[in-house]
Formats: sequence, C-alpha cells, structure tokens
Amino acid sequence: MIGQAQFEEDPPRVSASEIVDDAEALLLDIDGYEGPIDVLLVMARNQKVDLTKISILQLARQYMAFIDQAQAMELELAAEYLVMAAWLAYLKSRLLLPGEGDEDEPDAETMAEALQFQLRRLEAMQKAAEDLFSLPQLGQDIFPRGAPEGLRTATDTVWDVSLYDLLKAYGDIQRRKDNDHYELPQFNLVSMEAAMERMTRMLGKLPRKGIHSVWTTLQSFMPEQIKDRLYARSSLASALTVGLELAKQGKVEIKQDGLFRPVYLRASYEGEGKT
Amino acid sequence: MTQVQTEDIRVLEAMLFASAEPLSLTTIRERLPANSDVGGMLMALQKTYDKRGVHLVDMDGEWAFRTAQDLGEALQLKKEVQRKLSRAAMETLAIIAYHQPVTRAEIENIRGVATHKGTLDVLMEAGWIKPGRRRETPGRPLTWVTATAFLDHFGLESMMDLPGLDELKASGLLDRRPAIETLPSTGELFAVEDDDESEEFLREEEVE
Amino acid sequence: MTQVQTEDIRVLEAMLFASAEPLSLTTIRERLPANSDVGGMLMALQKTYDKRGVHLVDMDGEWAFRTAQDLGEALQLKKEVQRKLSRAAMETLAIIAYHQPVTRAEIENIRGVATHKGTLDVLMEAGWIKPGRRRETPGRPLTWVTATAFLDHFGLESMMDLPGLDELKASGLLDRRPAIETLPSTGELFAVEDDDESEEFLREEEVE
Repeated sequence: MIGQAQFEEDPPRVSASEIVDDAEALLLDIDGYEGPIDVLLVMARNQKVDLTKISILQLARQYMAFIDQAQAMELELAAEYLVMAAWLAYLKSRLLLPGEGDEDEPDAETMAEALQFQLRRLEAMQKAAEDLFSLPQLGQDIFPRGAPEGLRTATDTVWDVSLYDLLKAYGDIQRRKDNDHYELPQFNLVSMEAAMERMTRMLGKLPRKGIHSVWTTLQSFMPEQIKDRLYARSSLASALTVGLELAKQGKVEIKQDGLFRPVYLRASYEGEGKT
Repeated sequence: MTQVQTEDIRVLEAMLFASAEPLSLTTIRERLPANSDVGGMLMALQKTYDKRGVHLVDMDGEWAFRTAQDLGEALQLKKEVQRKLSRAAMETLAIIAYHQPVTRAEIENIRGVATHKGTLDVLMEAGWIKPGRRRETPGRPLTWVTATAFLDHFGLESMMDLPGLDELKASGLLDRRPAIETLPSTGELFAVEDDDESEEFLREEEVE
Repeated sequence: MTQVQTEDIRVLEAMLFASAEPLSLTTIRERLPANSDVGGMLMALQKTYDKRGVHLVDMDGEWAFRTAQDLGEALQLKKEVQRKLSRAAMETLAIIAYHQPVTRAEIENIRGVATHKGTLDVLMEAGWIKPGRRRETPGRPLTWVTATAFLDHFGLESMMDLPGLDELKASGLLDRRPAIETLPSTGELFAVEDDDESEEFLREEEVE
C-alpha cells in the first residue's frame, strides 16, 4: 500500500542537475535496458528506498528528464518509452492537481499503485531469473549418463499378404502368358459405311419444305428395336458422325436447342440446283 | 519383494541408465510386463539410490538418473559450454516458469516491452518451454508453459520447487493481469501476432 | 567403511556414471583425494552393482558402468510393422509355390522378367522360401522351395491344399477377359441381360 505522504510534493531529494546527470548516464546504457519499466526500476533503485516507499512523483520527474535528454540527444527510443512518458505525465498531473479530471478516469492513487505493482512484479521476476540461474544446472553441476547406450527398438515385420494375393499373382502370370496369343473377339458394331448408306437413303425419303426437308431427330435415323447396348451406342455414334460429315458437305443442316437436347437434322437441297 | 519384481526392477534400472533423456511412465510401461507396478518400482529404485552418488530423479512424471546435486564441484568433469542467454530470455523464462500458463501478451505486459521473436525461439530450442493450451479469451491466444527439460536442467522435481515460489505467491506478485499499459495498442496488436506465431508453430508440427 | 570413504565412493560412482569414456585408474586417482584406495573402492562399487541391472565393468583397467548384458533382450522394445509385398516378390513366391523346386532361371522364364536378388532375399527373410537341392543339370543351379512359415502364413495344412490350376480357372482368377471389358466405364455396355434394361438405355438416349 502506498501512503498518502508519497503523493505530496516531496522536497527534492536530488537536485535538478543530478536528475539530468542521472538521465544522461542511463541513456548512455540504453541498450542495456529491457524497456521503460526496467529503466524506471533502475531509477527507483537509485532512490535507495524500498519499492513500496518509492516516491512516484520523483520517479515520474526523473523519467521525463530521461526522455527530454534522449530527445535532446536525438536518440530514437522505442514507442513503448514514449507511451510510458505520456502515461507518467498524466499521472504527474493527477498527483499534482488532485480532484481535476473525469470521474471515470482512474484516480492518482490507483495509477500510482499500478505502477508500483508493475515495478515490484518486474523486480520479482528479475530476481527469480537470477535465482533460477544460480541453481545447479545440468551440464554444469548435475550430469546425465555420459555414455548412454540408448533404448533400442526391434521391429518385427508383419507381412500384409493374403492367400488371395498369392493366387491372384499366379493368375496374373498365367494370364500374361496367355495374352501372347490372344484373339480379339468379334463385336457387333454399326460401321460408318452402313450408317452413311442408311442415313442417305432415309434423308431422301423425308417430306420436303422448299429447299429443305422437315427437321427430324437424329434418333429417328437409327434402326429400331435395338437390344444390344453396344450396338445401340455405336449406331448413335455413327449416325452423328455421318450427320456431321454430311453437314460439312452441305447436304444437311444440324441444330440442337441446348445441351443434352435432341439433335435435329434436315436435308438441304440448296446446292442441288447449281450442280 | 518377489523374484519377478526384482528382475523387473533390474530391467527398469538398466532402462533408465541406458537412456540419455528422462523417460515417461508410458515409455517405461511399454518395456515392462503388463500390469507391472511401475510407480512402486520407481519409488523403490529411487530409495535405493537415495544416498548414492547418482540419484533417480522424478521430474513431474518423467524419470532419469542424474549425478547427485551436491557433487558438482567434486566431480571435476568437463562442463558443457553454455550459450549465454540474453537478459530478455532469462527474464522471459522466469516469467513463464512462475506465471505459467502465460500468453505472450501477458509476458510483454509484465516486462513492459515487446518480445523479440528470437526470445521464445531460443527458449523453445533449448527445450525449456513449449506451447500450452490456448486461452479461452477473445483471439484464443496461445499460452506458454515449461517443458520437462526445464526441470531437468535446473534439477527441479516439479514446478513447486521453484526458488521463492511461496513468497511470490503470498506477495501477490504472480498476478498476470496488466497493471499499466505501456505497450502501444497492446491488446489487438499482440493478440494478432500471437496467432500468427502459433499458426506457424502448428505448421511446423504438421511437417514433422 | 569410513564416512570419508563412503563420500569418496559417491564421487567415484557419479564420476563413472557421467563420464563419456571408460576411466583409467590414473584418471580416477587424479580426481579423488590423495592416497585414496581407488582399487578397493572400485571393487566395493562393483560388488554393490553385482546383481543389479547395471554393472560396473573393468575393461582392461578402464572402468565404466554398462547395462547388464543379460538384459539386452528385455530392454528392446518390440514393435510390429505392417508391410506389403512388392508385385515382383508376390509373383516370385507364387511361382515357387506352384513350381517348386524351381531355379531362378526358371522363375525368370515364367515371369518373363529378370529377378532382382533382393526379391528372393525378402522372401527368404520372411521365412517363406528356402534353397532346395541343386538341380543335376549343367551348372548345378540352386532350386527354391517353400518353407514351413509359408504354410503358416497362408493358413494351409499342406502344399496339397494350394488350389490347382483348374480350380483357379473356375474361380475366375485365370479368366481371359478382353481388355475392352476391363475398362470400368464401358462395362455396363455389355451387361444387357433383359429387355427392360435396354429400353431404359434407349430412353436415356432419347433424352439426350
């Protein structure tokens, strides 16, 4: 807890010139500090009193002098140093002019306590680090086994192979041998020639409208009652190919309203008059 | 003690001697008959070595033989060349040890300064710290905790043995809450960075 | 044993434990108080560890702790690893099973490709094949036959249980299916079994 006494304007224990010297000395070693709290901690230690009895106001003054000095020396300080300066300037004003400011704002005492806690906590952690590293350490005072044999792991291989795999492998060999004299089976397919012959014949029979025949679905050009799927598919493929070939020759026109819509053909007699 | 158990203790002893690293109970159990009273055997073995030059050390559930702490001087062994830790790294380690689990933002708040990326890396590389659970607060920041190698290095049996822990607890100085905000826009800025870092860490994990 | 000696033995024990190299009597003497009975202490320490899982071993005047030799087996962790056999090994094994005793040249002849040395090694290591008699032909080539583990692994009572060629054919394993049939996307084209199905097919076509 911080007594009321510390918030009052203490008679300066150190002169202004001493503060500036102190700030300069601190700045010369700026790389040796770990941030603004660390700098404040060093300043607080220089007051040579218990942290719980530290004069926050004097600390704030010293810190401001430190920042002023840094700016005079055109040193670039990290942002957190400036944030701390702003915070301390605010705290200082609250300490000097109590009662002013918002009700919502934390009062000076709370702020001073927070700073004091922050300093004490960091000091505690710095001491903890020291204590930690003065413990006996592995490789310095405590030693592990110098020649560890290590723990070995023996791996047992379990083969993931079934009788089926074995028989299948044998089957594969036999099949490969048989494939040396393999004959292709006969497939019942609609040849391009047959499709061309059929389509030409059917186009000629379509009713005429002017220089064209009526539109007719591609499906209509295929033989009816096909039972064999392969035959059906090859028939469709051949019919479409023949249709495209005839269109290229200008003998038919092809249209389709959209994707997956029926394909229509009609015979075109435009060229006939000329030939 | 039964004949069987004596034999198992021999195996346990040899196992711990042969390993350079502390062994977890799981690792030990794998190599002993099922249903062995591993805990009981470890205690028995520890007692056997109690007054010897070599001790069986329990580090929070991981066990290893180590030379007795009081013999450091007498041994006159070649000491390992230690990498000198920066003050920042030492302080950060102390904060993680005493305040764990602790987020990077909290460490920065306690120290009042931003943490260099290298600081946590160095500590993690030494095997002294590891990421803990994410804090269930906005941004789900990663926390840091000490690892077994930390106890091993400083000859501690558990975190309870940290020097001055009780006094620190009693004085209330192990409060992690930010006292004053000395870091520019601490909250968001560092929460975001924390996330990046942990994601990076997870990526590394996946690669492994 | 005097108090002093007990303390020296502790140091000796820790020293031997922590040293990376076996220690000679000279080295040990340098690190212990002058006039210590190093020999006596070593003997005492060796006796202490006599029946333990760790022994103090005298290696030609150099001393070191070593895990007891009889525990080698017990210390090893056995892990099972599942492995698949390569196609080449699979086929080679099948040929040896069906054609044994069979020479390597014959195996290659049947498979139509050269056999890597490693292939037979893998099969021999698995315990499935072993060398049989030499064939009494020019060059006296070695033959290969199946070993006991082969029957075990594949759950066969005897080699007579291996399905014959006829049975393989009957089970479809030797089917001579044309290549076009094995293309999965065209398979359905051949599956015309009833009229309904083909009509459906045509309806689908009409939709197109």
